[in-house]
Amino acid sequence: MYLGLETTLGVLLLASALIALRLKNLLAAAVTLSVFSFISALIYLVMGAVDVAFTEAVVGAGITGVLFIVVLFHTSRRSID
Amino acid sequence: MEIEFIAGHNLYWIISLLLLVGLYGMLAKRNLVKKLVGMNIFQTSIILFYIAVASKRNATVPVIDATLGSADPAHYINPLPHTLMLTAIVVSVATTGVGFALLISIFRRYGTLDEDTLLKRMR
Amino acid sequence: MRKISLIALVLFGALLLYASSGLPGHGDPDGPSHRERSRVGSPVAAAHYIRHAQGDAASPNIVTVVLADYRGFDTLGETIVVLTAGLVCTLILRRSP
Amino acid sequence: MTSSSRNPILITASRLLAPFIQLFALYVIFHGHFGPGGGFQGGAMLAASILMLRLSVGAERSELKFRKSWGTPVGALGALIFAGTGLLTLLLGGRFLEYHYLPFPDLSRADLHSAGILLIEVGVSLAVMAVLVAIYDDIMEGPGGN
Repeated sequence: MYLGLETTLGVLLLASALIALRLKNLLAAAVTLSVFSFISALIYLVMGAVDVAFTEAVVGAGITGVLFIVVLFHTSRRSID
Repeated sequence: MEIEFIAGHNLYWIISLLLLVGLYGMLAKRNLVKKLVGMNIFQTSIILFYIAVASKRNATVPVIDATLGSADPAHYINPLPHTLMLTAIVVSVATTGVGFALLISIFRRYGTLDEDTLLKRMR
Repeated sequence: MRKISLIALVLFGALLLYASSGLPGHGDPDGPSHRERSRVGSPVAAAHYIRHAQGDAASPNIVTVVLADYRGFDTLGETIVVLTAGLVCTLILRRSP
Repeated sequence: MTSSSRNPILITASRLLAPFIQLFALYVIFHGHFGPGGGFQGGAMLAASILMLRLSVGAERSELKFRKSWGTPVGALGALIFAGTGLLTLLLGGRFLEYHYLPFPDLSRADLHSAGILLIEVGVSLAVMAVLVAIYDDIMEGPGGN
């Protein structure tokens, strides 16, 4: 189908995963994880899984991001690595 | 290594690399929140693998179209991995919530989320 | 990062890349899970679901029918897992210190 | 972390948006037979709307929509609707979750299956919504919290 589009989005997904792991500011890492979820929802949509893309967009980008940020406000926001 | 093989398998290589990135985050990072980020990446790579296996060329989304009918299964993408992964995503966010609860409990008791400091203070 | 975990990571990655070369190509319509009959002749579930979903449950969305009708017991288990996760959160965080 | 913001734009916008999000979530739940959607997505959207209210207008006023003590009971009620549908078909002579034994008259076999799927989606959405909101409330309100 759209093999070129899938590969491009996959490279973007890898890049956002690496950025989320490398950032020392944990709040920025949580937001980058939301970006990661949105890109993975796009890949599911390109592959034709509409239900899974819908769930990932609602759950991964909405609720997981909110939970991450609330947890960071209750604990520490900096990481040393 | 012909071009068809690369075009058919490059997505699997990307998914393998993504799984390795998640595993690296869980093994090498010392902050526990970073470990949870790595676990999320790991889960996403596995879900992505299932959806990649389910996809089918020249087929449409698994909602029955009246003009296509349901006579020929070659017109629709395989719906079974979609079902399994749909529940897996919701279960994964619930289990991530359990991880957050453990994290907050650890922070209240020991005052840190760094793994080495935590192991020192637990001794 | 310790050296042994790095070695294990590299070996695991090599194993994954080697194993993925045996998979059918991405989007191949003749893959094992897309066929009508498996290699030993038994019917494959996905083709049966696509053929019979609308006639069995009067709903065009095959994913919903498989989720709640053909595999409803599976979904009951998943719901109970989600409920258990919520209960575990309550038990961990609202326990009196 | 302050539990409510003082910004009037945020408060007004979120209070204005929340009913529409909930309406769309109900549409997603009940239209799941014909398009993408279903209990899991609709429940997660309901939870997201309530979390938005919790974050913007504060815990006290958003408790008018969903109380903090309702998390576990509503989640258990959702799982009970699911299991109760299965037990009802079991009592009426069928097997577990065999929907065409449901006691709705004048419906064909396929329509009975459709009705059974709808009951189950409602149960799943209640359970998912209650559990996701309960996880947020537990994180915010544990002992020794703010």
